[in-house]
Amino acid sequence: MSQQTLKVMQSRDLKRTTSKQNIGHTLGTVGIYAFLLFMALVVLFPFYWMVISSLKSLAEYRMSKPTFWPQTLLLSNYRDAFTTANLGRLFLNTAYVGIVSTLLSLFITIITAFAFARLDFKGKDLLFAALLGTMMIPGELFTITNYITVNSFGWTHTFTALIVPFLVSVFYIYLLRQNFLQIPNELYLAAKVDGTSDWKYLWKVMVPLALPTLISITILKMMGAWNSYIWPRLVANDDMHRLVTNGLRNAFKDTSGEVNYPVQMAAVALVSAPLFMVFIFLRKYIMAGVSRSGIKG
Amino acid sequence: MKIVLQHLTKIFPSRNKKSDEEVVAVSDFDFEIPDGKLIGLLGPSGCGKSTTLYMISGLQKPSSGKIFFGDDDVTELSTENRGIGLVFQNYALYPHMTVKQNILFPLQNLKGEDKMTKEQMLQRAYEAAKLVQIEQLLDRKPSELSGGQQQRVAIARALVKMPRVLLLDEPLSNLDARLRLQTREEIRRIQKETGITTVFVTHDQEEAMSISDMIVVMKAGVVQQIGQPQDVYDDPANLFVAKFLGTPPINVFDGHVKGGKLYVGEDAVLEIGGVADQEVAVGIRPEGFVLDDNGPLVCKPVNVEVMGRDVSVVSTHPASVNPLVRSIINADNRFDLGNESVRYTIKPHKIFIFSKDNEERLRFEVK
Amino acid sequence: MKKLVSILLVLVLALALTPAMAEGPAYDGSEVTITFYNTMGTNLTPVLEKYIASFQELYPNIKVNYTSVGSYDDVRDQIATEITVNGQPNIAYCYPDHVALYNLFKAVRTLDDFIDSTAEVTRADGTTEIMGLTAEQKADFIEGYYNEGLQFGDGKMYTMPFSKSTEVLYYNKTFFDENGLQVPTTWDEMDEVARKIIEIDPDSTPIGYDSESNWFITMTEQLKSDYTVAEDPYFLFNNETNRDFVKRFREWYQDGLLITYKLNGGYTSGRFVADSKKIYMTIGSSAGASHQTPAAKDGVAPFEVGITTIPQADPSNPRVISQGPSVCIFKKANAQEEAASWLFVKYLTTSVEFQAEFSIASGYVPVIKSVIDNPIYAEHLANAGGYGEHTTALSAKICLEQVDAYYTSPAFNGSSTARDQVGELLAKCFSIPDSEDVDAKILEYFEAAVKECVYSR
Amino acid sequence: MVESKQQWKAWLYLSPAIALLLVFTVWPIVNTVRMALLEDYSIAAASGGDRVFSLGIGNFVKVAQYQNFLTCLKNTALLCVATVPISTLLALLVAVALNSIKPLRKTLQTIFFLPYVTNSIAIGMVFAAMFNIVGSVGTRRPNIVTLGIINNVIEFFGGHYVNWINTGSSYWANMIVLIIYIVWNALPFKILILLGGLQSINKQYYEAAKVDSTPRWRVLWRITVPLLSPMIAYVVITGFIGGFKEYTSIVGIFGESLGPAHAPGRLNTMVGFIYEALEQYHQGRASAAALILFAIILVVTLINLQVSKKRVHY
Repeated sequence: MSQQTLKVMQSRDLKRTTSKQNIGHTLGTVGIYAFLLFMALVVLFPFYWMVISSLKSLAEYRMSKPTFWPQTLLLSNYRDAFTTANLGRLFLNTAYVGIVSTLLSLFITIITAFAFARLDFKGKDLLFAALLGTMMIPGELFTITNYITVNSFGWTHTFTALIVPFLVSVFYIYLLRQNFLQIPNELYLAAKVDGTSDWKYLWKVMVPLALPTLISITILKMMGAWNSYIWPRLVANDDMHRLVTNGLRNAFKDTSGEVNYPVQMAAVALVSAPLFMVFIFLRKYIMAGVSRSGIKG
Repeated sequence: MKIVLQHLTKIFPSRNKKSDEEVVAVSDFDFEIPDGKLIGLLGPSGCGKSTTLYMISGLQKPSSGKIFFGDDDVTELSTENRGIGLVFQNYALYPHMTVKQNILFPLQNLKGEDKMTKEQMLQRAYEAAKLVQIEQLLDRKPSELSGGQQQRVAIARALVKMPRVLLLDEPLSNLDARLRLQTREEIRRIQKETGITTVFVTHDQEEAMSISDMIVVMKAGVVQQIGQPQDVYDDPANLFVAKFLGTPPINVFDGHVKGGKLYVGEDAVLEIGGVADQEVAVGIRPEGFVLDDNGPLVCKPVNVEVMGRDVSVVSTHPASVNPLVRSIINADNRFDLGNESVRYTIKPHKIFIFSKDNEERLRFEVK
Repeated sequence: MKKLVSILLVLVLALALTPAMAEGPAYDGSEVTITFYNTMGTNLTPVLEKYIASFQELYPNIKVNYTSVGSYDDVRDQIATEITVNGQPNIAYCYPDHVALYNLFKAVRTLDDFIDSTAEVTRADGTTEIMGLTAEQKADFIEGYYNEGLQFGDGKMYTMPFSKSTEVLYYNKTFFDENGLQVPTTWDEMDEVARKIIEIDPDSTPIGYDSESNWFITMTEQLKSDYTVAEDPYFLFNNETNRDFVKRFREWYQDGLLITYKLNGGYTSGRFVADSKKIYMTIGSSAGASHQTPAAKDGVAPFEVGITTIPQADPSNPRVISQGPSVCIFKKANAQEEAASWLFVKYLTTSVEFQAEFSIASGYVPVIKSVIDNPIYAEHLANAGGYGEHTTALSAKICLEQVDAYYTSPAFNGSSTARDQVGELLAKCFSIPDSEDVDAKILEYFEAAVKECVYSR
Repeated sequence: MVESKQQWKAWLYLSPAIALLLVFTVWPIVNTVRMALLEDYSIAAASGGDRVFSLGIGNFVKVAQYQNFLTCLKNTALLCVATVPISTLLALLVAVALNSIKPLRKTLQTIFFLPYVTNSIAIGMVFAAMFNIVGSVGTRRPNIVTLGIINNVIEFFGGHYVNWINTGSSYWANMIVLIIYIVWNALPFKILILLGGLQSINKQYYEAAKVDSTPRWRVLWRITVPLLSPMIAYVVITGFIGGFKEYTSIVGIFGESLGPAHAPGRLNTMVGFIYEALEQYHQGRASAAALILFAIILVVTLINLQVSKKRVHY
């Protein structure tokens, strides 16, 4: 550092700098909060809309000028939602499919991502590129072929048909692979020295370290079970296996056969509530993250 | 457990796909590490010392050559089965596990007859922790530890399964100066206590010299010299080794041998025999200078650094390869900076000459 | 003995003649399970369940399952997929366009041989019925609805009407009465009334029309101009008559007399029942009467709803669209399933009680005339009025008054595209601004629409 | 790197995924190619029995001949190019901001999770309520019932209302609304991913930056973004793939007519075309269009991967 700069730094009025710094910091913080609150509002609006819609009467819902606060709070929508649709059964079915498919899917995603992130084998890059390639074809095109396949396996009207075809998600494999790649190589080497097999290293080290990502995947996968519509309707639209969205779409109709959205929204809010609780609970795991300071440098 | 390296060679394929150039990381390393010794692998970064260590650990497979632990050929044995301990440069502690879990981890992986009960494991883990004096930290996460503490945890983890061989990869590089001093003593102590054959890699010659039973100096994949630290220091095989060992470093001058005399620049410093007339590089250890008003080597003083017991005189010399010449003299010698010049005689065993062609040592007789 | 011989002879003859008469298989009492896809919500399924139960009292060996499959389009997509593995249901709600699609798969069972069958089947209670329709039953169907099953180009019967609706004109009766306005019966009268309304209430848009597609197709029927035919060249709607009426109604839109669903950006019913920016006349489905009825405020309805038939081009040749689900029966390897399905369809479509109850619950109208004499239904209709829940009955009543006016248009591969296209076309032409060459633009849009239809085939 | 000769081990790990993919992804793709190459293929006609389809590229020709084919391509590309950077940037800013605050942090995090439990129908409905003008605009005698919230806000600040999505609206107004909608839809997922990624960045880097008195924005660009680059690469690449498959959002705003009433089909995309073809049971045509789309996405993704290889720091 030249003499000149040293002098400049020394001659700074630290007191003034402190107050300036405080102002700058406060402004920055205010800016950050303003931005976050605005974005929160933007993101929250549909949720708000879902809730208030669930409290409107059908007539109010159909009004030309949308109301931002229901003219009359119609709690009876919730009662109707609960009594008309067989919500308990729908919920259990969905929870079963959601949980089983999430667990299996996590397992497959983990071992596949591990192979791509950590193991060396011939044609790895090519295979990975091919995998990415499969994401690029619109899935709607697969529906009929897969339907025929599932049918030939005799899986129609089973939970299997709802779970198995969607166990592999290239989307999630790719996500987890990215995460695995960020785990320092030394940990793997250390585990080797410590006499660990690849398998054990995967479950004892990589999986705990990738927990935030795995929880993100869990959330997305669970929500998938909650929102899926076309495929479940096709393969298992019977009372024993029907999932929430299908059940709700069918249940609430007005006389002319149109969907009674307010009641449907109430039902959606009802079945989403437990899911929301689970997410709130998982949130801290995503946010906690795992500090990487076991690794220096 | 002695470790034998036979013609160990490691060649990495070129990273650049377009060129076929290969990188020879380690070339024909032949060495027997005696049982129970502490060996320092020394060299600048990229010299192949870490690669050698990794080959001993099994994390990298040699391109050719063999490795023996005792009489067993372990070349093809995978890391998990070699029974070694390795301390990584950045410690590689599992960030999601507590100190205790980290230390227990290798024990939990033992198989067959080595398998231990939970109590045994805890006992062993506690002993290992005690050995490195971290027994009060067992329930912390690595992120809650200081660098030195993390380092000890890493050593404890490496030691806990009583490895046949302990390998340390730049174990001190992430520590501050005081801790480094303290820790290297600790490593020495632990090694002596356990008697485990230990190989450690460092680029810091002082570190290597201070605790090793033997050092191996490497450059660009080729072993330059092997020996006890003092022997290597006193009798370097080539200019590289001479330059690499010693603080302050050796002073190198352009010189020549002519008619039985060794010239440093134009100053004839020594009468020698056994070397033909030729241009040479002359290395003089800083402690090889003796103040002498009639000495043959004439330098221009620049600065005097008082180091307590010793005094370091910084001067210039027209033939010096580096800008400054540094000598260390006893503090009893009063030296006045006001002088135009400073004159030295040289201790003959502190002066080395090297061929200009290949930088190999040229041995001479003092006449 | 002689008697016996002659009976035997008749029987043998009858048996020998059966194939020649192409009678459908008779149900022989064997155990079968049939499935019925529909779109019924939970307001309707109890009615269906009740009549499934009573049907099964007659035929205990026929097990009827039903599945509620989302919307009409969902039913179509579901079945079209299932057909590929022969997994289609036995019976399904259908619109003519859907049947046209199933016909590509050759999957729909034609009903003529069942309808004409005179084979007797015995019910559990010991009574008998013939497989087919009796002459009375046949005659009881509202003709326009019944003929919908015949519009697939080959004169064969593919569907049975199940539950129907049409378009009606809802008007603000209070407003009309207060201002002494005449309810229009023709488009010319509507033009006149609308211009009067806009002078009375300049803030209003007098006319609303919910379905652009229906309007276009109905106009071609009323004007007897070409729309589509079930054979090459299929799409005939680009003609001068059609372009002319589109141009005329464009004027209405530009003058602020008219709004449609697409152009309005929302349900026209929302404005019909609103307090400001009102619509005074709106044409929509007869099944949607509840949406066209304003909610009472403090126990007082803001206005009385009037319902009447839609305006006509030629009052002597009234034409209104026939909407609402029909049912079709799918081919199955087991002929007994087909026979049982037919029996069930026949049961639902000819049962006065079912038709009455279902119509009251759904707001649709029954497909057989005799329902009107059913005491429950008669009571329902007697309740017809312009306020609150009574409007549903009123609209049903209006529907039933125009049973002769129903038309259906041909269904074929591409007919659903044509329907979508003409709807879009109408809105597109209406919104051509005055600054452009209106005639040229209309022609251009018509041509593009035909091109799109041809491409879709 | 450990050089493992145990290739079979890798394949063992991969086997469940590969087996399932072969059945439920690869086979349908093969079938797609087959259908695309059979002239005028339709599942309906095929299962009807007697039709035999000859091999050929007629389906591709037919796709290219579609009068609005170029419109579909243009819309698809435009939406992709516009929405991916915007949504990624916004998500990044939100994630970073969320990571940098203390009070309200938990509450805000929870709020950013709510979209996951919001039904998709609700999201569509909100948009209609926000941008939709009810009534007639642009006629001789306009009669507006409501301008929608956004326009109300614009007028509140003294601006002139914009016809966003209704009859007479301009293409660019439509596009802006679509972009906002798509970005909005994509945000929660991206925030989640990036927030997760941020957790794995060592706090020391930030401390170091603070010591060096690095301004916030430079910390963002020089430290956060590079360290987060694997996750950013992920959201960008998957964002592009998703963007090319955009369709449902257009239906969500404009309905099945895929455009304002005066210009239906104006906002159609490649996948919209595929949907239409499927609906009309032209599986051959739909397959051909899907393969064309596939080729386009493949090229873009390869470019993306190439770029990210240079830019991504693991």
